[in-house]
Amino acid sequence: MKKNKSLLWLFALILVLSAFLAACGGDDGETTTPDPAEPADTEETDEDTEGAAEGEAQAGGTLVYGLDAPPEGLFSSAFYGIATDAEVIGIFDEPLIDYNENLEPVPNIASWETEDNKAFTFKFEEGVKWHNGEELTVNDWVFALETIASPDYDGPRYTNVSTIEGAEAFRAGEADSISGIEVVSDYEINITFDEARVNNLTNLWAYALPEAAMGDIPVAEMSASEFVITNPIGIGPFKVDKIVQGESVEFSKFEDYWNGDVNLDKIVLRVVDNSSVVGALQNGDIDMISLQPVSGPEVEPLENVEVITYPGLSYYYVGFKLGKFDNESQTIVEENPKYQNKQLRQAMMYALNRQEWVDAFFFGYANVVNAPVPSSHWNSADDSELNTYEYDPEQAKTLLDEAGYVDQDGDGFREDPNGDEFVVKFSHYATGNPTFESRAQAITQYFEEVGLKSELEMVEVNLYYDMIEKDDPAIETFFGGWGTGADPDPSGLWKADQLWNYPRYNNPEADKLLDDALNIDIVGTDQDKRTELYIEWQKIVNEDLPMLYIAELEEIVALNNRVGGVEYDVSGSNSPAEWFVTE
Amino acid sequence: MSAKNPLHNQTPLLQVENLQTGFKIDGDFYNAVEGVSFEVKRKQIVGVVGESGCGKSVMSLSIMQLLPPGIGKIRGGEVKFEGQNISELSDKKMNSIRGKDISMIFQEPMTSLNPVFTIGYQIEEVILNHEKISKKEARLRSVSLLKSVGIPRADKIVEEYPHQLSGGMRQRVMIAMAIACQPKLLIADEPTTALDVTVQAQILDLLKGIQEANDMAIILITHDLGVVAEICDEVLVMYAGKIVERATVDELFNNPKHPYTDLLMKAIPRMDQDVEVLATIDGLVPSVMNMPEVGCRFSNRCPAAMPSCMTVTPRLGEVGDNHVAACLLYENSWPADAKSQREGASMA
Amino acid sequence: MLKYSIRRLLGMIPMLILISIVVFSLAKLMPGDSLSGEIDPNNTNPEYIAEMREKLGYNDPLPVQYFNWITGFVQGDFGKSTKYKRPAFDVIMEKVPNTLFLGIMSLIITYILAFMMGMYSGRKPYTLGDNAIAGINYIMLAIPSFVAAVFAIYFFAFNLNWFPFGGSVDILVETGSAEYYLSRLHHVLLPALVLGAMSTASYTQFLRNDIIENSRKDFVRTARAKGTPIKKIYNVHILRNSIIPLVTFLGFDFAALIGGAIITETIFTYPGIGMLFLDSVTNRDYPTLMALTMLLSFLTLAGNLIADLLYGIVDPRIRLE
Amino acid sequence: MTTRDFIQERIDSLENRDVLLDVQNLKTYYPVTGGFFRRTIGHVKAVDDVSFTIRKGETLGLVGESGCGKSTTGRTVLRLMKPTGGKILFEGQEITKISGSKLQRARRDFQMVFQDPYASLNPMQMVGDIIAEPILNYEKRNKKELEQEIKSLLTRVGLPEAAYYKYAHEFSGGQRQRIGIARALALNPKLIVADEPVSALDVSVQSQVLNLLKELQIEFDLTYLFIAHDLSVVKHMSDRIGVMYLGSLVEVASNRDLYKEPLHPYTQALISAIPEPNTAIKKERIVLEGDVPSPQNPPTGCPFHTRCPMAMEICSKEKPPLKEVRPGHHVACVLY
Repeated sequence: MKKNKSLLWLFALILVLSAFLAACGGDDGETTTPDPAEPADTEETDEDTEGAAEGEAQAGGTLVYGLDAPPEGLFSSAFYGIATDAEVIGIFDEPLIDYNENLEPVPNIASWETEDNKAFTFKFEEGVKWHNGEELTVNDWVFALETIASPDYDGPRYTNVSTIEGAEAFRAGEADSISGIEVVSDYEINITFDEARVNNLTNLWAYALPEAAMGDIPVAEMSASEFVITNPIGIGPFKVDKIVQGESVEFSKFEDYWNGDVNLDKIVLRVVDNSSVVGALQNGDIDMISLQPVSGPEVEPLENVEVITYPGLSYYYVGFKLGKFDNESQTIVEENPKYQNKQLRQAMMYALNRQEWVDAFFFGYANVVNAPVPSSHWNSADDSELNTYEYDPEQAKTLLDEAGYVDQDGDGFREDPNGDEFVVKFSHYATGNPTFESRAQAITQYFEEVGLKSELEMVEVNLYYDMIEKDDPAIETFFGGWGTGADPDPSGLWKADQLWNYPRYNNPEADKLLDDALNIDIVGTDQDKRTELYIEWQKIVNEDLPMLYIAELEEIVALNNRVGGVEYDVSGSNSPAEWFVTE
Repeated sequence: MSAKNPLHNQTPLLQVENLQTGFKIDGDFYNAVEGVSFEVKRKQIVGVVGESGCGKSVMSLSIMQLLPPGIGKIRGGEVKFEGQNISELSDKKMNSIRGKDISMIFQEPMTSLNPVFTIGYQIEEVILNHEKISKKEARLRSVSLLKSVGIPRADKIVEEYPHQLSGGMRQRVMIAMAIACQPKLLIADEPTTALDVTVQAQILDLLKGIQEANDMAIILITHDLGVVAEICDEVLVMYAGKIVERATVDELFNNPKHPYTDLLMKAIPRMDQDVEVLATIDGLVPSVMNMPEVGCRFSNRCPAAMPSCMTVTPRLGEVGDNHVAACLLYENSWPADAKSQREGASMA
Repeated sequence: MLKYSIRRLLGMIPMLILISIVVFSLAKLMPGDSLSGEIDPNNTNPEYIAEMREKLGYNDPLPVQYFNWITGFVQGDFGKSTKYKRPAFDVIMEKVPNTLFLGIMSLIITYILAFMMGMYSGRKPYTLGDNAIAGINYIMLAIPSFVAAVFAIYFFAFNLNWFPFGGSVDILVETGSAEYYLSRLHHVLLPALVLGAMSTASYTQFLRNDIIENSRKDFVRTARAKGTPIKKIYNVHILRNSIIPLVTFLGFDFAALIGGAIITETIFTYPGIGMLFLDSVTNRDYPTLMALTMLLSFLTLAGNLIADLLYGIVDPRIRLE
Repeated sequence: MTTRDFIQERIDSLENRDVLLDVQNLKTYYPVTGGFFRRTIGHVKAVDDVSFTIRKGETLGLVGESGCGKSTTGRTVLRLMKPTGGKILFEGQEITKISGSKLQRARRDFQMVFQDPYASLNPMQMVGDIIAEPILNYEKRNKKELEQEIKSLLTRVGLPEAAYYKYAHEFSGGQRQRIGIARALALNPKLIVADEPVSALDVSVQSQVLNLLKELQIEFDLTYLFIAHDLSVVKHMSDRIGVMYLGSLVEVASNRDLYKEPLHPYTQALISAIPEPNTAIKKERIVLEGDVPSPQNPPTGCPFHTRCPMAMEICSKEKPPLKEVRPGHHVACVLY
């Protein structure tokens, strides 16, 4: 029994130890409250009091910022690949040019002038400091642009500099510098593009890299360097103190921040698994976090947490494979006959009860859309100008009858006009998420209700996009989603010569409208004229339906009531400098 | 008993009186040993013979209280060691007797030693269980014990493990362990059955030598009548949980009385005799769950069985000098009191 | 023993080569290649893609590709993680200490729990206590690990506030201080408990049955005949024998723990090998994935070797010269 | 006719019969692996140069202590194991190297009775099927006829006909051994190798089985190779006895000669070590020292010289051959 007893003791010791540690944890929690001995800078307050906390902004305190997926750890604007890394970067770095709630560029550190949308002059704020104490100059921007344009660059941003005059030559190694960049002074720079475009500015890479710190690192090794992985440097209101790879980042207030006061002392960023988000919010372990729609209904009842939504930039659709893309010639080379009938596609649109579906699977955190331009974009067409395809199964049936899709053998399902069996083969990607299958099934259900026999296939997600991209014949109709950026131009996803035009939609008339909207000779600098062209284009794709537009998502954020000063619009949150916590 | 017996005047070392040991089978207890009584005197070697299932091993385990817990249980009778009833002692008190006053060796010397401890450790354990001496002293003792049981290189062997030794060596180790505390009684349960005949001879010699040197009594349990003839003073023959015959060894071999004993001896092929056809005992031992309540338990196989054998339970009665047997063939020679007891029993 | 170890290690080489061929072939057979990570996704120019394919050696014959990979591998160059843009070796090594710590802690917890319960059950089989332990064990075995993890977080972390709900360390404590190590221990306990509880059932029941079996062995009877107290018989004579088969488990556990940690690590956001593995699968980070698979294969083989060596230590019967 | 006369008559009659089994210089080695690459580094010489003959209807006993190679000899003779060297002639035909269907056909004539009757009977099979199996391996038979035949066989070995439908676990040890004997008899073999057929049985049952084997021998004119460690049993059963020690035959003689006048020091020690159930005999025991050496590393010269009380210098150098020193009495010892 002696041995038994000692084991028992060991176990008891562990229990006691853990209780002790738990108490320690509690102490740690308390240290996050402002130290009363420290003078609080409460006089200077921000007028902006949107956000959860009521009352005046307070200085000091620590805010715990949650992330529901671990960052990859590429904490540099020039190198990151996923949104979670971007969230981290957003806390310690700032763009030179910002976007407003209409996704129009507005000056931040850099302001600009242009005559012709080809040559731009940028002027920088003076006295902006990097976290390492160096001053930000236009040379840091040049350094960033040349890094990205370098042939050794292994990040994904080259398209954002390729339009600068001489970038191609620089990348090819034919030039030592990019000819389109001309440094005027430390605070002034001229950038010339290879041609005039309406979206040259929005496309341009607008983040600097600290040349003083990173200048000696060969570009090929930069993404693995300490300034990306362990010790990133930015110009934002908070600087990175410490990174625990894959789980947390500690930020502290950057005293030399250029743009006014910073309220918080610290921000601690923690990765929280989805399964723990609700509990962590309820317990006050995290103060703010972006939520998955499924968590929304669970978080909303919490008394200490407020749920905020704002428009997002992504939409879901059901696509039809209308053709086959040839990667060599960059053209659509074949037509798939099965879904060429527009009436069939429209009937399928009428068959979908999109509102019901959105409510069921996105808990109301999404809106039905009728065209592929998110409603937050300035060039989005209003529903009044489009066919809204309200749920109407009778209309769907009528259209199918008209198109010749009728039930000829009396099995309850329609045959195609030739009398052959017609089955809607619908594919959806599969991850570990169990709701995907049920939401996909719901869609096939709608089709079956109007007499279209449907089959669902769940495909592993990596394989899925590979099959779609390669026009695998197994994919006939497919569920998909796109997230768009600040640039409202849909060309990359829609023109006939684009790989990512997954439905292989080929309408020269529509393509021309997209080209015209970017053609400075046609639209000049007149945004209204562009809007008109884009609306025209949206009317066409709303009528043609190469994909069935389903919904655009809302972004959902949970905020603890003690947090204030946080604002969101479609471009994301306001500067973390304005955030504060109250007790 | 007769006063002629030279052992008669000694105080018995061990007295087993009407021992009944049960085993649990499917929730019920069945007696594997039924009313066994005998004595072992100091320095005496008592052999217990019988075929498998006759209860001889269960009886020895009962004396040591080593019956499998929860399964085997002493259900009646007494075991007196030096006059003290040890059948009701607590496990803790028994532990101070086991290995010290009474020790035991078993049939399978391979499995009876713990494979993961050294020979030295296992011998020292018994010493340290009973004596307050240092480990170092215990180690020295175990080396000299191993030497005394004829193990060469004893100082090396103490560091070795059981699997490194031959069967005979292991049995010597078991004996060394059993005699470590100079017990007064050694119970040897089939100590040579698993050994080769030349090794068996060595072990029997060793046991005999130790018995003489240490003034130790031995209960030797075996199925081999040859072994019994070789070293025992007195013999008990068991059949179906009961003692059917008891005699000094010469008396038993020269003058077996019970038909079972007689047949047993004739069934063995012998080196010294040429017999074309061996005696056989037909039929089977009644199973412990179907033991007849009355009558002789051997009656269904006995060539000399009489009708009364099925209805009258024979008791041990004197059939010669230092010789008792439980058989109705000899009931006329029984003393009067035993006879009346028998009649009383059969009436009950 | 040294000779044996060397022979076993040498014997692992052909096995590892075989595994490496399988791993390589599987990686090549998987849909798509990892170009998506290596090539600028915004540049779908076919010339550019072709150029990158050439540069990355995807156009070489497969045996050449394999040879390049394996020679690099042998020299410690596991390739560059396509996702993290860093040497896969660095990425893996960054996570190894966490997983090792979690694995060892969970093993310790498994052993403590299993030994306490197994020894009790083995000594008192078919009693109420034994049945209760068996019941608890089978429940632990039956509950999927993600359910157990979520339950543990809500109960121990959110309700009782005993443990943090995730992460491997509190970022606010100073690295290297005593507090830091306490914090790491504090963070690892809950996931280790969840992970450890999974294998506890099999250990407990195995130990229990082995103890019952051993308690019927002849050497137990011998020990009792020597006057050894029953407690000592159970805790020394029987236990020492029952540990022997448990050692075999250890060999499998070595790699199985890392595999089993995938879900636990994810839910506890405990950055380790398991999470990395899952990550590299979903992101087609083949260099990391292949390196990890090789690492796990090696660990399995090494675990078995260690188990075999331990076997020799705990069981004198198979002690090796 | 006294038993003694009976035996003498039997010996005389056997002298004139044909040799059924002739074993010449039989060797059976097991490889031993070791070293860095697990190469074969030596051999266990389980059977090392053993020669003997058995005449038709005769019983040759093989006796020796565990590990002496007696069972391996039995198995090799039945070609259950491959001999390493030497010759086995069965009815004059060499069966040393045959294999496949040839061996299969030859096996019909020799059967084995095992030590552990329970382990050698399939617990899932009915006794009738167990016995029928060897027959059906060789010939197609009418089911009814076969059943009748097996039932009479069962009766012959002392089991009720109803045993046909039962399973092995329903029988006692002695009855199981009877089943094993019935199975061996089913093919009407010429030679039966009985490997420790009674060592797992109690004395009273043992005598039944031994008696049965003797009766069957006469009835079916069987030839036995009877292997056992118990010299009394072997002596009872055999016409001639071979004594084995460490893979070698050290003495072969008729059972009476062997007991009356054992020549080899090992045989002498073996016989003297047997405890007699007779208190009248007080034997002068020869107690051998030490253990049998490992067959993997046998001593040079005479295998017994390490324990032999009469060992001389020459014994450690040369292995004495088995030679006939008296009529019918062979011994391998330099003393003769």
